[in-house]
Amino acid sequence: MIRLEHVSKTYKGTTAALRDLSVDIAKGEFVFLVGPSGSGKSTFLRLLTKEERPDDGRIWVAGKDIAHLSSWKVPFLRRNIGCVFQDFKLLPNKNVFENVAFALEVIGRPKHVIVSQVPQILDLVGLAKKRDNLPTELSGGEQQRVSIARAFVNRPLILLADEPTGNLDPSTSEGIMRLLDRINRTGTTVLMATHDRSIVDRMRRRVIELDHGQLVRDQARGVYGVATN
Amino acid sequence: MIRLEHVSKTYKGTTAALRDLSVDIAKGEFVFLVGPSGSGKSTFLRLLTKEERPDDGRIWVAGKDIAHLSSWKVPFLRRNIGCVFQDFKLLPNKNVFENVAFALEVIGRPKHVIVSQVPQILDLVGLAKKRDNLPTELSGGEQQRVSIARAFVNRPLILLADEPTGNLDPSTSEGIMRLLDRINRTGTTVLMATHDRSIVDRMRRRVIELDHGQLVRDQARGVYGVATN
Amino acid sequence: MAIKVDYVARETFSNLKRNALMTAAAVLTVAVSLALVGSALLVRQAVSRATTQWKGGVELSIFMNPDATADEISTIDRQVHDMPEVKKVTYVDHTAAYDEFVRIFRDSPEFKESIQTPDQLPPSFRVVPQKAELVDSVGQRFVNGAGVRQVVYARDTIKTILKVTRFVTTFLWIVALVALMAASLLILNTIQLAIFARRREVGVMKLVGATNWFIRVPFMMEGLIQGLIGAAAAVGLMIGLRPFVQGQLKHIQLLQQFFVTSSQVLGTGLILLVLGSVIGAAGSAVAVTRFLDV
Amino acid sequence: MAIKVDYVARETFSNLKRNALMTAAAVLTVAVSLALVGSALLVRQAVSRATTQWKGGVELSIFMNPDATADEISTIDRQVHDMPEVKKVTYVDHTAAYDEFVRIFRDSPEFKESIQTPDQLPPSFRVVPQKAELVDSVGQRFVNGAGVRQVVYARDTIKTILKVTRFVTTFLWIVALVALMAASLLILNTIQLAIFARRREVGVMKLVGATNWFIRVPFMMEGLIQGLIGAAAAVGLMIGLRPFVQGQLKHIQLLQQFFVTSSQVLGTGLILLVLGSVIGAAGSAVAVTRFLDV
Ligand SMILES: Nc1ncnc2c1ncn2[C@@H]1O[C@H](COP(=O)(O)OP(=O)(O)OP(=O)(O)O)[C@@H](O)[C@H]1O
Ligand SMILES: Nc1ncnc2c1ncn2[C@@H]1O[C@H](COP(=O)(O)OP(=O)(O)OP(=O)(O)O)[C@@H](O)[C@H]1O
Ligand SMILES: [Mg+2]
Ligand SMILES: [Mg+2]
Repeated sequence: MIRLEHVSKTYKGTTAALRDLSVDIAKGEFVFLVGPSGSGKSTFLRLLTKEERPDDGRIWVAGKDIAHLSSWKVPFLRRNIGCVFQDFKLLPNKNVFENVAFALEVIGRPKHVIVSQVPQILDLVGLAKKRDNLPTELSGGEQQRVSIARAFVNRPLILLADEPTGNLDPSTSEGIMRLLDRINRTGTTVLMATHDRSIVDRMRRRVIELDHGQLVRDQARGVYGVATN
Repeated sequence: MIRLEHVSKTYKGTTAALRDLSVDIAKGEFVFLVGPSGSGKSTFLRLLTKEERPDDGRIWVAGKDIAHLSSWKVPFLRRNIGCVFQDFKLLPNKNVFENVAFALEVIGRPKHVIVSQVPQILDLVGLAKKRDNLPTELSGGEQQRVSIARAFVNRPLILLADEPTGNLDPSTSEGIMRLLDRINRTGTTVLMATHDRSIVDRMRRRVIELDHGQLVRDQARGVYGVATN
Repeated sequence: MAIKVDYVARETFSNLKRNALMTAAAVLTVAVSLALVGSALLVRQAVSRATTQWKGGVELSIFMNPDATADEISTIDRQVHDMPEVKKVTYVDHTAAYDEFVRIFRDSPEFKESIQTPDQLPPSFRVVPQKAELVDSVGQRFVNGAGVRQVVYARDTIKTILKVTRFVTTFLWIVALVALMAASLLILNTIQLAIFARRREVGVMKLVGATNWFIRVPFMMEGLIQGLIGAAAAVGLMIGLRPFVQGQLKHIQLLQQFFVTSSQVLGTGLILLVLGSVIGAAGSAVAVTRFLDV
Repeated sequence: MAIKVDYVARETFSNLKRNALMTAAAVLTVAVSLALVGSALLVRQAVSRATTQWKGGVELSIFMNPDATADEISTIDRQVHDMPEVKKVTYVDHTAAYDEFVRIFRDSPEFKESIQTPDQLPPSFRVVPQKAELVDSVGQRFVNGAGVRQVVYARDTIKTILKVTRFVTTFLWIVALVALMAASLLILNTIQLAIFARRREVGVMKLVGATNWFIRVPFMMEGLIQGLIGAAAAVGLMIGLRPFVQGQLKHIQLLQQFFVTSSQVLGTGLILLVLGSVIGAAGSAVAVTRFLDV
């Protein structure tokens, strides 16, 4: 489903965000992406949606070589990928309902689908009561959950989640993880960058660890890390 | 140092963000503010800097009744309070160095102080190498650390930190917590909203728990919570 | 993929409402700029009307001999009337010529006294040609006519009027063009800034999988409506101010020809409306495209 | 608390550089708008110069009796020369009057022949008063002078010229004022939008403890510099285009008086520079204040 071959990425002014990274993720897998702050996790995810371009190496997503994807096809690539962004990236002028609905409107879903699916997913993330609030009128964790709802709502083939529980309390986090797990069981490939040791340790899924842009560990049924504290 | 008496706050369209909250925090205390997403933690902190006004009740900060503070004095109140915002609130047009330096410039510190102190604090949060990057050129955790550095740099009387470790890996988090602890030992009152169970449980400081805007627990040497998982 | 009409409509109107400041700014700029362009166009039309009138006033005089026979006079009369290039002919007989002489030299009695009887003055034909340019060719026909003493043209006047007219018209075309360019610049500028303030929004839309056109069309509709409202305001301003300006001009003899008809105002208004919507829509499309490359 | 100069300077210039698009937009708007205002002001000055010239050309004639004695003539001559209201006097003797008569009626031989010798025509004084308004009072002095036959004014001409002049001047004042208002609106508009795009930044500054003036001053400096550059561009445009326009006008006799001196251009330029900086600085201050309430 996702394959990276010798991918490197250097931002101007950075030593290197990713160095010679090769990873292969099969359809239906659930993968945790861990590593210290600034190790390249978000960059990895951004490469998969063509938000950034690699300096070197090749990337396949859903069977397509995205290095050679013409730019008008990029939106269609992105529709197969749900994305929970680390900084949420909500549309500031749209309320909660409209933000989630937007992901469906983009792919041309008819109105009755939107009207039935959006409230359902908002219920699932516990935001049914906030549907008319604008993003600025939400707490940090609520914004994060809107971002999660938007990524889920169109049942994408692949789900990329960048620290989706960073602003959530443990019990809400657990609810979200159960949801992610459920989605994964329906066949969606899930790739989640996280710092939450307890979640990773409890779920025991494949763990890919980055450090300074390099792959330092790729472990099936892994734990967060060997660091002590 | 901080006293709230029967404080209530309702945003339009919210049932209630804070309800009849009374809290007393002495000088030099270290307090964790916990509670589920949307329980009013950020609102609590925003009331202390006059970013929001309470609907009801009275608030004293550093001996001043801030309900009756004339608006031109608000900046001077804020200079006594370091703030780590949940959404970082970095100045998008300034690089890392300038963002941190800004907090010193605002209080009129001379240039040589800025030039000596800012690199020191950037070193402390591990961002010495990123001093010329703009906020958009940083990873989530790096942005969070800039926000922490800015809040620390002018040695405020009070430090408010809204989930300062939400985007940080456990070992960076621990570094930040050690820093907070050190600052607290020099006499600064620290109030930190967090979801990180392991940090709260390890530090064993005073814990104030909110739920739906109400004070449900105020415990000296407390733990994160009684919820199981 | 077809973009749904109800999506575009909803999106456009909620954006117009939510970005009230930017909408106001864009509408204001369009209104001010197009009012400028409109004024330039109208003044140009008024000038061209006035100069046509003035040119129409250009004439030539065919002076007969004071003792020309009635036959000679009627022959010339017939010939002049038969020419298609001639718009208007007036016959000035001895008495009329004397009356005019007296009137002209009312303030200069020393001249007046030099002519004692009407018969001393020659009768003449005042001929107004269809166009100022035809004066020469018309006059040429009669130079050697029987009983004709002399043909007199207002040559210098004609030349000056033609020159001034040509200059003023060119000048006003340039003013209108410059105004149009300035207006376009200002409008595009405003739209650019307004969309710049929303560049992150555009980026997010792209990341969620929206195609370029999906994003662009509501922005274009937004720009079109802003342009239309702005242009309408400009037209309203023009229509509202016309009676006032016209009223001022009425008091001045020289500038009485200087006016525009309602249909000219409406025509210009239509041009402004088209301009406003095209600049608004196209400008938004261009401006938003700058931020679509995510 | 005093705000440090080096902080303001650094802040201002880095903002100008970092917000290149907004800077460009503001500068452009200022330039276009002030060029408009400047043109209106210059045209106004040119018109007022031209009308002064035309008015200066307004004169009266004192006709003597054809048989006035040399003594009578020299008395009048002295009196006219002694009047402070008189700018210029020309004595037209019999011969000169005849020459002029011949010249005027070159195309109308029938009149020419009516006067046979120069002595038939009266000598006269052509008097140009200091101001068009003085024509009446000057003339009045000589109506009953010895040997004076008649005093002739160019009454209608004067009245028309005064009317037209008053109208054109008022009109151009209005145009300049409207242009100034439109320009101010557009400039404020642009600044407002540019600062709107940075409202979050302003909010963050406040939250970090910055006072209102600490935030406002760099924005004002920014606006001032944008206004100054924009105004300079407008002035440059005006100076650059002047030779061209002047060159065009030279070809037309009627409009030869229609020009502005370099010092007028410079004076207007100075006005524009002051206007640009004031609008820029004040506009920024006002615009930023809207977002200071955090
Ligand atoms: N646009 C950019 N320009 C320059 N450098 C960048 C940019 N984006 C990221 N970087 C740098 O690249 C490195 C990797 O960033 P990335 O966001 O991938 O880290 P991360 O693993 O997601 O970190 P975190 O856990 O803190 O979110 C960091 O050192 C960061 O400073
Ligand atoms: N500007 C606002 N307008 C309307 N409602 C708001 C606004 N800000 C916060 N709220 C609501 O007030 C409640 C408390 O918000 P607050 O940000 O204090 O929560 P929190 O405890 O910080 O949550 P989190 O842990 O998710 O950050 C939430 O229900 C939120 O939706
Ligand atoms: Mg990241
Ligand atoms: Mg919060």
